[in-house]
Amino acid sequence: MKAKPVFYFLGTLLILFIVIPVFRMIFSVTPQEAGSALMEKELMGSVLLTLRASLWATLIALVLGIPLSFILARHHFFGKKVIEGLIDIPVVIPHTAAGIALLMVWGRESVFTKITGISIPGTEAAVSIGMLFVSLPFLINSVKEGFKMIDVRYEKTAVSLGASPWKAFTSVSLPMAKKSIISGSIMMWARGISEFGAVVILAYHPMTAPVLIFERFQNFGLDYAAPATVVLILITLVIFVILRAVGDKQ
Amino acid sequence: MKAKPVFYFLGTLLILFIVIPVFRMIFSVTPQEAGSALMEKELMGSVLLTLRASLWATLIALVLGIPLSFILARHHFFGKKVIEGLIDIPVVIPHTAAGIALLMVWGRESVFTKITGISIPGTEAAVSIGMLFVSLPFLINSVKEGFKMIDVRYEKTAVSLGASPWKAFTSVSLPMAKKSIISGSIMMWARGISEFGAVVILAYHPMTAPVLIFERFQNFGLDYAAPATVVLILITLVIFVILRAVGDKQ
Amino acid sequence: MIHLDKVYKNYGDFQIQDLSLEVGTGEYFVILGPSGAGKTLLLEMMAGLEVPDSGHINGLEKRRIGLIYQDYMLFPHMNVFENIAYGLTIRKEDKQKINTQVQEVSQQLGIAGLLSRNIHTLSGGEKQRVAIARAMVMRPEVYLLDEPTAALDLSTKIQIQRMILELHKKDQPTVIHVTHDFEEALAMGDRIGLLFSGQLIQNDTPEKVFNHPVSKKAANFLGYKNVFSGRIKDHLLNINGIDITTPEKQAEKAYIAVRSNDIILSKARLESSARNAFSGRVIKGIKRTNHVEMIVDIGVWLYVDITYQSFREMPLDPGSRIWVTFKTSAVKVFLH
Amino acid sequence: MIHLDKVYKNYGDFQIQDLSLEVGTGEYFVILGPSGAGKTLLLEMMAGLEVPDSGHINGLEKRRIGLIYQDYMLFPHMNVFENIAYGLTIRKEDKQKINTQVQEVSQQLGIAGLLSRNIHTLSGGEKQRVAIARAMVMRPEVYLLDEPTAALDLSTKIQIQRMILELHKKDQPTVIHVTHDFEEALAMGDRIGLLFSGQLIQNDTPEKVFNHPVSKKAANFLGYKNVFSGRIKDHLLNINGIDITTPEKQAEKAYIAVRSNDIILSKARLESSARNAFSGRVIKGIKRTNHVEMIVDIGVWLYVDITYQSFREMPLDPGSRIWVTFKTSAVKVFLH
Amino acid sequence: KKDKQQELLVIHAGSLAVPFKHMADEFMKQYPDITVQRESAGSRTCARKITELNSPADVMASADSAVIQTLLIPQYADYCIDFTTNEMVIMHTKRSRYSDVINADNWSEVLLRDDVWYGHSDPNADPCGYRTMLCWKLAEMHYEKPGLFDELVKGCPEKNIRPKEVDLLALLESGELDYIFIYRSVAEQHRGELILLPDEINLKSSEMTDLYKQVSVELTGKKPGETIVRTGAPMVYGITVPKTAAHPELGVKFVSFVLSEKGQKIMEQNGQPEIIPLRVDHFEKLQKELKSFFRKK
Ligand SMILES: Nc1ncnc2c1ncn2[C@@H]1O[C@H](COP(=O)(O)OP(=O)(O)OP(=O)(O)O)[C@@H](O)[C@H]1O
Ligand SMILES: Nc1ncnc2c1ncn2[C@@H]1O[C@H](COP(=O)(O)OP(=O)(O)OP(=O)(O)O)[C@@H](O)[C@H]1O
Ligand SMILES: [Mg+2]
Ligand SMILES: [Mg+2]
Repeated sequence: MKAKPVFYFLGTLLILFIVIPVFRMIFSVTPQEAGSALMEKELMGSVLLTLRASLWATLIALVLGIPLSFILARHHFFGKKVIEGLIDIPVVIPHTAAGIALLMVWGRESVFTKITGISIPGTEAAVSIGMLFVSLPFLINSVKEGFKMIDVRYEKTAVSLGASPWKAFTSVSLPMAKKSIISGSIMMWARGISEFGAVVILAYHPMTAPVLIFERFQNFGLDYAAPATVVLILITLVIFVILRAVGDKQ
Repeated sequence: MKAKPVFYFLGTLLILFIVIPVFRMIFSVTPQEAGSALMEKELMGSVLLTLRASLWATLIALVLGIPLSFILARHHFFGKKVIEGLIDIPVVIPHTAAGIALLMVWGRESVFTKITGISIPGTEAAVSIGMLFVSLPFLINSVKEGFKMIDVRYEKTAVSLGASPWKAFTSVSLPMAKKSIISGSIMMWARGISEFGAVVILAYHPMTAPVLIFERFQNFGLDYAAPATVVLILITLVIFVILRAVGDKQ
Repeated sequence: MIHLDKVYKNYGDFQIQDLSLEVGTGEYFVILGPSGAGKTLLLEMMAGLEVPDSGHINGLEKRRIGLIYQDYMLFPHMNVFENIAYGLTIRKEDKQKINTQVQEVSQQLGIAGLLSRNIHTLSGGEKQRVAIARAMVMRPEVYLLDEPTAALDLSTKIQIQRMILELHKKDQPTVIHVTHDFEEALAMGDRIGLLFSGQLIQNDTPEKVFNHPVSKKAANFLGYKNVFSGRIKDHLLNINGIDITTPEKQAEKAYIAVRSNDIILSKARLESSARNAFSGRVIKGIKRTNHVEMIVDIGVWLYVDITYQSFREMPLDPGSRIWVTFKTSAVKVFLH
Repeated sequence: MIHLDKVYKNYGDFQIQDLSLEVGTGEYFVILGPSGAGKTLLLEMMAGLEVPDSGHINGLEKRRIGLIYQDYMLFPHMNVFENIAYGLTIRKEDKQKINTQVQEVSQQLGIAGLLSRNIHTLSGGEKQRVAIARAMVMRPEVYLLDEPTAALDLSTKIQIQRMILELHKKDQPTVIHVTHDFEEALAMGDRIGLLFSGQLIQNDTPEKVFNHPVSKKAANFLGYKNVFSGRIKDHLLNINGIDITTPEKQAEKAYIAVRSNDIILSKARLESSARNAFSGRVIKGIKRTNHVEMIVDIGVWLYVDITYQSFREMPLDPGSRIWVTFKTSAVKVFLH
Repeated sequence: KKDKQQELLVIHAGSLAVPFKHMADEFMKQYPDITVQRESAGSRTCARKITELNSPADVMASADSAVIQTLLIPQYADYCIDFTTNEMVIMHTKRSRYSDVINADNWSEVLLRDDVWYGHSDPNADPCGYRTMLCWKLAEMHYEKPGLFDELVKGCPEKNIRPKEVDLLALLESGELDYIFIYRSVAEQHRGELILLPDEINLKSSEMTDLYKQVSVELTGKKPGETIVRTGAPMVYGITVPKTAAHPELGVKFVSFVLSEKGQKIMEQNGQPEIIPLRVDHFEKLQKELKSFFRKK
């Protein structure tokens, strides 16, 4: 079906709304500046850290979250609505508040630290925890919708062909939900990368890219923060487009 | 199909990961404190402002974003992957950077203000713009997936029954995608509510709830920030659960 | 043996009503019923996908079940080969063996050329054959088939029916086969259960089911074209002035049905023991592939199937006078 | 008039090949073909849902088209009434009128009781009837029907076929009806196009299509059960030692086909003009609803359909000796 | 060798970010087995991190020694060393309206022009904010323009106020604001254009303590509803080793370094000259190593 011209018009408005600020920022940086930012060890280190920590968060969320999504998609039980509501809380909770709440649980005074003796804040683990918390709902919801779309009879068919429920899950449900899982993971990963508020409270160091950008901006102004921002945007954008392309191929 | 116990175990871990920090925060506040926070004009004013501004952002995103999502779901054209990547940028861009980028475009020096003479920063409109920018991708992606799931032949059938393409869109595509639209809107709205970084640069006043909470924390400490946080969480949680329940009924 | 005991399930507008049924091991049981009778729902309960509100289903636990859905349920993320091989792969058979067995089954079903195809490129009929192959390759003890030939053209259909029958003869699995096609039921079933609006109204051999329908509705559904109602008195039912002799002696209100191929047409009155002989006028003849369907007015319209040969030999132009004869025993009587 | 001119479309493994076709206004045209022949794809092109790679389709622009999909495409967010009323609502008819028309159509189709139902609670057959109703209520100029009765049981099917025919007689819309059921094609079409593997191999009246199949494949598909191949010399084709007289004089390799109801069984040799008369032995008889299918061994196996009456009157137990007769003109010959 | 590496955590006001970066680099040169980690935030947030978020910071440096005095002492810290100063300036860019005409004398007149927008940080959230208020009050006295303070307040709508200096900088750099009131150190680090104000109003000079004392502003207190009064005083940066420090001995080392000649030189290079003489409250609670800096003077 052909979309009407007005659709194109409205859609273009929205794209411009996003693209103009981004491009203004990108073009405020000269290629030389961007190039030297790319060479800069501290910046690249923190960009890599950011990508890595968010990847960890996403992987943890996949391992723990896919089963949860599956349960939420397939089972009806008392209080399910409440659990779904709870899972959405990190989306609404102000990021600073999220950081504080996490610090209460994972901080120096927490039961966790008291028992294990391991201090989380200020480590890469803390960064991942902050990212995990704020971006988890995006993965869970996407994967849940993916599972919901699969006719339960596919799984039943697998079972009738001798598969154990576990095998039916891995060989049928999981691959059939692959697209949702991939796109949910990408969103979660991306959301994790951008997080500042919660992460900065849990771990100022090691410095993630958003924290570094913030610090540069605070100390030296826009001229120094912009190249770092542009580098982060470009790197993640490239990874994004590649991931999406791979995801769509599947 | 019955999920295996290990699924429940993993799922429970994840729920605890979210719930424990949230509950620690909630239970650090006495009912009296929460009650008096509810009575407090300044706080409730900023909570209402937050809900309202995010609602505006969501409504704008719906009007402009549904057509865009439809185009992206239905049409294949050169550069589509790039446009989809651009739409995802706000997810990855650090929030402070987003705020600065927006200020460049919507500020006093912007073409917009020069033409219209309207100054945006520091107004409720600015709050909405900040929220719109950071949370837009969540709506677009959800609605796009929704449209993709609709067999194009439903629309063709409608056209063969005499509907104009526009009518086919409103009477078939739109209601069939309703669930995705509703759940995308809820996510976007929630994401908008929690935004701090981008909003605080565009508008410190009027104060949104996350800004107010941050300010309270900074000036008066946790004891004063926590009740406000809890009130915000509880109010949005209740609205959330209700909206989701309504959305699922549809 | 599979045993359903007073199975009841409420779906709001529709109920499966206290359905009891026994299917012997190795039996070929056909559940026959019109669209919307609840066939699919019943099969889903037997497969354990739906749990009855009350009643029990025994004999299907821990049996290898080959379930074939009306809408195939082929795994869209696997190609045809992988779909068919699925069960064997799960069973961890070795690759060589899987290959051989898949090849064999798909040859049998005429889909050997499709093995590397994506599911979404298959036509409806191709999909159905893949679904059959996927179950068949597992050699299940019980087949649950939901209209396994509905999407196939006649020659493929016959071919597949034959294949299923051969399979049944060879391995003797229990088969529960759901269909709305009474030709198929007649050709395939050891026994037929007739399902109408969630109720099993008859459960008997094909012969009995076809020759002794239990109600007007059943007769209609089973292809009886001549169905009339009236009052029976002294073995006679009068409609529009003609008296039809029936096996039933007396009934205030009854239905009668006569198969269109139990009626004989002749130029002159036949001297025979058949009690029902009427003179009529040809309305028209409709050519079918295997026979000609004649409509004859004897006061009421009667449908009579004759061979092309007879059609050519008799003067059957519209308007011609003709005699119609059928035996009393060909008249089936039911009260509702 | 609808005109397809050398329509070509490539789907990778499958092609619609330079298909040309004309369908007159008001004509009832049936596209008949086995599963996977490309019937749905062809219909989709005619409906404008797919654009040919080359060639043209004319005569469908700006006509009111009633499209009925094989898989219904009922709007899941509307109930049955709203689905049927959809087109009328779009046309902004007044409520009273919509109500009347929907009621009328759904009465005709036997779905009046379902009007307030949700689509997902309908059985396959019910869905199909709703889809037909939704198109019918718009009184389209051209119907494109994709296997409109495939999911229906026989009596419902016949009822709907009759309804579509009546509709066609009354309003004279052009109908393009896709099916794999040759009984349906024969009963309904003014003309039949035979589609095999994306090619239109025959386009003729039903009579011609059935009595003069153009190839062995077509004959098989059209229900010819007796198909043999061999070399024809002086009108004789020899298989397993018997000589069958054919209308064709000479052919290096040819196929012949004989309909099972063009063959007559008799106790003694018939004195007739029929050239083909063979003595054989009964293998077995298979009871069908309308006839008995006899298998007779005359050197090759022949399938012969006879009436139940003849079956009862003749000694046809397995092993009995019997005579088989058919005319030379009943022998269809084709070279591929 | 790596595991011998000790980590020293310094929390400091945002305005100290640049000098403290140098400081940390030099410090690590001197003590190669110590790694310095810095976190910068608003001075009050820094304090909150220690009091409420259990930060194990070893050093806390505030842009206002009052923050340490009121929020940390006595529970979380024993003393506060005043170690450097700063001054209020007006920062602008070349694009700012009338940037070619504005100077230390006519600034108030230029700022009050209709098309000129200026801003400051939130007095309740940021010391830089209330110092701006004090600065305006002093200007009213100094230029003898009664009502100037009120006019300046009126001329700066709420939307031009941001919680921290850094947010303010975003507004300036994006052209949203023409002028902002900010610390000289920050302005110089950001390489902005700046207008130096007379000592009578810039809150730098210790000699003018008595003059500064004459003005005051009311701020929100420790609880909402409560107010506290801030009286004008020379700008003094405080530093301390919190009692909750994970490695107090390292903290003391770092503070010693800051107070040393080398450290003070770094401060001076960044526009923040040392206070002479150094002052401390609760001298008796100072660690041994630190006491020496005071005995000397
Ligand atoms: N979830 C449901 N809620 C209410 N009614 C339902 C539901 N599912 C099915 N039905 C109704 O139950 C009846 C039986 O449905 P079922 O699918 O078993 O029919 P069927 O015999 O398989 O028909 P067909 O031959 O058309 O597939 C139908 O009238 C259908 O509308
Ligand atoms: N997108 C596609 N790519 C490749 N092959 C396709 C595609 N769509 C359909 N086909 C193939 O084209 C052929 C014709 O398909 P089509 O659906 O038209 O068959 P049909 O005649 O309608 O069969 P049925 O009666 O089973 O519905 C089939 O072999 C099918 O596998
Ligand atoms: Mg069914
Ligand atoms: Mg088809």
